[in-house]
Amino acid sequence: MAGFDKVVSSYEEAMAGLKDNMTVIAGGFGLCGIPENLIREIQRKGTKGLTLVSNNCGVDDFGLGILLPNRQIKKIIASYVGENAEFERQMMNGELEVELTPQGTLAEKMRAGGAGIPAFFTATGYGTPVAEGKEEREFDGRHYILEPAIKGDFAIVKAWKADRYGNLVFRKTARNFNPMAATAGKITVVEVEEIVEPGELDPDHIHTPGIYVNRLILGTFEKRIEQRTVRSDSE
Amino acid sequence: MAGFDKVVSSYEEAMAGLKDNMTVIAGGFGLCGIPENLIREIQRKGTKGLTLVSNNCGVDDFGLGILLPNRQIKKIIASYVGENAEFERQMMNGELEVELTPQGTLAEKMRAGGAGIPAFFTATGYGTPVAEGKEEREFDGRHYILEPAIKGDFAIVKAWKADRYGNLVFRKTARNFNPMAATAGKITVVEVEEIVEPGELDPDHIHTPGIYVNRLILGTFEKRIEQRTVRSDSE
Amino acid sequence: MALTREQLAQRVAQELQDGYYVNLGIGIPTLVANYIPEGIEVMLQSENGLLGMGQFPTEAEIDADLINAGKQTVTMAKGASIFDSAQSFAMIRGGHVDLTVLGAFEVDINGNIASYMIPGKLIKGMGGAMDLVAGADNIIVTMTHASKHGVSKLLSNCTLPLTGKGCIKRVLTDLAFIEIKNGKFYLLERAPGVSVAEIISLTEGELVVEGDVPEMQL
Amino acid sequence: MALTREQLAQRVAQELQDGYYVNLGIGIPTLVANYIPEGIEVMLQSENGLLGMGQFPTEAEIDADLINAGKQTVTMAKGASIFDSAQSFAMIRGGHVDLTVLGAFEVDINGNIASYMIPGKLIKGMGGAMDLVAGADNIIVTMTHASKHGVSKLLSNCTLPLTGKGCIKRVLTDLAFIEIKNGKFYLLERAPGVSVAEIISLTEGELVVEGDVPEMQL
Repeated sequence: MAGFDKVVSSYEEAMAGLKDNMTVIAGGFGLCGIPENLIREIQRKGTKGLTLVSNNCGVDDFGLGILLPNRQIKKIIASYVGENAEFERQMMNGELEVELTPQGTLAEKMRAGGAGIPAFFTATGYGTPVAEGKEEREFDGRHYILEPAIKGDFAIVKAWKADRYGNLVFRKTARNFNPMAATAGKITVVEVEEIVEPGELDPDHIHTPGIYVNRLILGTFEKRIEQRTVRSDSE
Repeated sequence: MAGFDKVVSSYEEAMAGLKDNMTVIAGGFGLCGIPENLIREIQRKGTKGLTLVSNNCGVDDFGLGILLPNRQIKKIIASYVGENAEFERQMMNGELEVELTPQGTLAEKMRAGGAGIPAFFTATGYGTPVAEGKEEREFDGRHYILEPAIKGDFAIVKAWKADRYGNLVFRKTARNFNPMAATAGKITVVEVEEIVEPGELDPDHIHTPGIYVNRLILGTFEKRIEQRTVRSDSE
Repeated sequence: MALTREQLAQRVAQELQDGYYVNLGIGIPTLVANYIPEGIEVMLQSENGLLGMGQFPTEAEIDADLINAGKQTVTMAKGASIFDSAQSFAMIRGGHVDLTVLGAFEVDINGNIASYMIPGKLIKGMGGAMDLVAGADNIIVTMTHASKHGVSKLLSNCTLPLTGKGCIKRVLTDLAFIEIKNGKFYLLERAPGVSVAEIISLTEGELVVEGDVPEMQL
Repeated sequence: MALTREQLAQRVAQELQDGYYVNLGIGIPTLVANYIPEGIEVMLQSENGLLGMGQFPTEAEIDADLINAGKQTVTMAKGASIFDSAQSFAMIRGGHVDLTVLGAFEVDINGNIASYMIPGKLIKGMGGAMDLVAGADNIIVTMTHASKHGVSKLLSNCTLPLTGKGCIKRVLTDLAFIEIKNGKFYLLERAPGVSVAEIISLTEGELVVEGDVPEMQL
């Protein structure tokens, strides 16, 4: 790996250096746009005591949910969880710490973490359990709370295409939290469906510049669908 | 104009409602990507007492500089100014108020204004004249200052292409401050080089979604170059 | 007669205006999309990063990379745009969405709303609901007026953990359309065949009834 | 002999490492791009929204929509990306740029830098300089060691309004390469043919000279 070539050849190499008790920020919304193979590599490594930052926590046998049976997650910061039984069991038993965070605040916290903003004010959560212990302040007659940024030791990201320099393009709503996650990791690891040569992506269409990306790996994806809703062809 | 069609047919219509003493946020960096015709329309209208928010203030006879001779600008919030003589004269005489703001802080203030964030902490400007009168706070041993957001009564924006719904695509470094400006105006007016039908722009490549855009007009542009630097063909 | 889910959606749909950008929550609010009045165009915002949500896909169109905030497979309408979650919530929190429709467990006379958590029972999280109620000026809450056991959900004070404080101005229940102002509920409309007396009896918070209260037109 | 502008750029270029993302300020820093060592690739960030700045365009290539932070027409290098100003400064302020090189009027022993304003004389603004010095860990300031009249610019305390406080660790002047730590200047290297005594005489802030000070290799 020389210069700006970020491509690594194995998932082991991709997640090298991940250690117990680290914080990992993951892209994805539900099961859409999740770094499914990077998550599997974390499962395989058996790293424990992790703090996960992700909008959701997957389902029983897919996504971040697969890190639950072996108790690899100590804490999760998420907006919506509990789509699986093991999650609820661990949460109810106090084996898993859950910090519920409004979805927009979560996205903004990741962005702030990557952008050198240690904290920002938001109206979201004012007067709710989310505001507990946080500074409140009025601006122009409206109430806001101060939210701190989030940074991760690792960020794990799923993109559609990348060039070898780590410039990323996302596809449809699989974009979601991935661009913010990519900015907020000390080490940002990205898995993609296709890797092209530098210069092949239109510079105006790059969603995440390669400066945020440390490692890049080509993967194959199951892309499981959570709610398969269809209309009949005749409608 | 029905539904989501944002297209207006005259510059007069585009800037209708602009009144004395309003705040106008303008996209552009130097003379690149500036809404040159919308600025000319403000000149033509003769609106006075304006607070302008823009990275720069144009040159003597192009860009925001053309609003100076008639004393239309009361105050400018910018990171780098004074590329023209009339600007310096008015500033030195106290006829023009100048609030120098670091470039990154300026971009972030516009974004915050559009995103419902009333204020954020940044390390930029700590310990400098920019910090005067602002709250200072330490996070993790580093010093930061609290910067308020900026909103405008109008935002004036230059994009490359748009569909009739106001979805915008920018071209090369003419993007600069335009996407943030677009989010921060109560009324956001955009001029473009080409208008296409909805559905013709790839949804994954839209830089600014139409929800931020109130009025759209097709223009022709001089695109003056400030520093024409070239290499010889043989290099 | 209490409104059905479909009738609730129908009544909400009457509040739509041409050119509105609308965020519809999960459940009854989602149904509003089925009752958009003739001659009116709205664009649906889905907070996972889609403006211009279309109908469900055909089998052939299904795309795992294209879902809505309810995690359902969807399509894109003409003129749709895709963006990341920070941009999506910049729209929502910056007040750019014209109308937000969402469900609730309870609302109260101060415009407080509880909709995301029942301690000890339902702790799945607030998703985007706290952002939606804090960011929007124009919100319609849809809910049942009271529990099956006749316990009012329109209260003097919410009893459940709040989703937002002082942010709700309009509530459509299966019995009534209500405005919240000055620390009181105001009865605007009643469901067809539902009496004012019944609404009063099922409203725990102070309810103001002024003059004849019209029936909803559906 | 004091270093020329080109030699200053050459010495800075020796600090480049393969794979570095670099922001070069206007003036001498810009020249660094001409001395990138063999076998090393760097990408130049231009804070107006371009990562991967290329060389100047030919007459035929000139594009008014493609300029750098100095407002000069430029081209894009292979693998370049374009982004808006908020994203550009997220990179800078978030500490993602590996090396920043910029000029200054004064620096002092506490790592303070003054580079943007001479009250009553030059009030054009800080542009991106305050963001660059606050956001980067790895900064090299290039400047002349003293004025034409022999007035030192390496001070105990900056006299001009600050661009940043406590953020400068390395300064390359036309006479010396200096590190700032523990509230002192440390002399690392001297320009070829420049004596330690001369550097001491032109440095107002406390200067530590340890052992033999090597000459710069250019």
